[in-house]
Amino acid sequence: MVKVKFFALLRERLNCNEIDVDLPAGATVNQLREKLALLHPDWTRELYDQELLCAKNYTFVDWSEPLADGDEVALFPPVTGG
Amino acid sequence: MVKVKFFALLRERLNCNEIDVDLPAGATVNQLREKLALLHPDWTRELYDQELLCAKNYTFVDWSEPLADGDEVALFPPVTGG
Amino acid sequence: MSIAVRVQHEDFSVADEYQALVGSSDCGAVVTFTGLVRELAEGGLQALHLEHYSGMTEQVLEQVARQAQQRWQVEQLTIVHRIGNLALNEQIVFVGVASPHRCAGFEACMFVMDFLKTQAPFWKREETSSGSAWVAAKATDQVAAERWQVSDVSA
Amino acid sequence: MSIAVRVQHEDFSVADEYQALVGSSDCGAVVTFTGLVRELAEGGLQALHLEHYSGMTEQVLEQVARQAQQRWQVEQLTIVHRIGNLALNEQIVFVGVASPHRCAGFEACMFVMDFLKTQAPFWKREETSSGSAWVAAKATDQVAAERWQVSDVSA
Repeated sequence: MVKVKFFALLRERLNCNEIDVDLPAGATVNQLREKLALLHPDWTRELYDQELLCAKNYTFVDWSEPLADGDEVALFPPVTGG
Repeated sequence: MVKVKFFALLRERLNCNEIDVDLPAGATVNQLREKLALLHPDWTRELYDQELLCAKNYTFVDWSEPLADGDEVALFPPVTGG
Repeated sequence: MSIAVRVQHEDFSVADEYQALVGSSDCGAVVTFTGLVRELAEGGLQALHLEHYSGMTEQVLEQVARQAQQRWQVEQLTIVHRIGNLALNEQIVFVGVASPHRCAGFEACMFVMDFLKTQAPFWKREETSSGSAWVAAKATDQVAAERWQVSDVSA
Repeated sequence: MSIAVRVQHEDFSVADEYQALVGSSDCGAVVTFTGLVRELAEGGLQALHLEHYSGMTEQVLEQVARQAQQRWQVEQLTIVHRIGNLALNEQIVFVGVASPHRCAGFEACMFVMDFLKTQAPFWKREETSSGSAWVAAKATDQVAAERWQVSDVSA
């Protein structure tokens, strides 16, 4: 089980703060995204936004990053703080 | 008549804060320096220090700058504020 | 060498942050940056809302601060960033650096701001008279961060 | 757009200077630099004496400030420099810039400090346990000023 969090514009568009997803062992963030798009076809466009960033356990990662049970994944648009 | 002011290490070495010098019309700062060295031969070494800076009426100038009656000239070592 | 990172709803005092920086011994140069809520070019800004990713934000800011301390001679580095609702002219962010030399202080402070802008998970939403909109990321911020040629702040 | 230049014996308050800078409307970025009396590498500093050329100093500082305002978008620029006897850890100089953008603020502040260091007629004398000596100008300050490629601040 992986916890997925959404932030800012993405959170608003999906109307979802966070969701738990079951994944096979060794699945990547990209495979997590595929599963999310299967579960929620209406999320597909937002999930495949070219600018989307992802983090695993508070650290930026690539879409090819492998996931393990208990990981926290976050998907969000480019940051705009400061 | 031109007023000449000295600052910092130069002022201490010459043991002089300021001095009035009579100069022919159109004399340059360099000619002022020559006259000072004539009047005070023991100042020669300090007056010809390569790093010495000069200002006329509160503005940095070259040694070739012409002087007029009433000008204020300042001679000083490189600045070290801030 | 010490780092202070805070993410908070409350306002901060630049005076207090400055005093904490100079309290660290023997720093000849203190550089501070403070970012404030600006009016929009087109006017009409009523408030700014700042969302963040609790946990990751603090970690990224600490990593950026540590990287600055590795690259430059920095005795004390403070980062304070506010979250929640902010009104026009309120303070948003403070970065303060105490260093033995002014160039190190300026560069470390700019570095932290450039990476904070592009790497720290904060998002701004502007509330105006005509509605609410998330702020778009600026290409100029990306360019500013790239000049430091550090490919990954999480390294 | 406004400039404030002061040369004074009295200490200054960074808190007050910061408030004056943000008091100018619509500045999104405030950058401050404060220089303080540092201990020497070899130790033993008892005091610093700062001499200046009254009249010229103020004029040069105002010229530097005006040049910064011509080169960068700056709403308010403050320069405060102390003269006389200063003890260890006392404040020497403050440069503060309020600007719509952080890069302009940082660059204007660095520019002012680099030119102040090489062009403003101040001279430091260090009093140590082994005597008193005038501080030598640093080549690194000259290099820092030259990167702005402005040949003459009095232009």
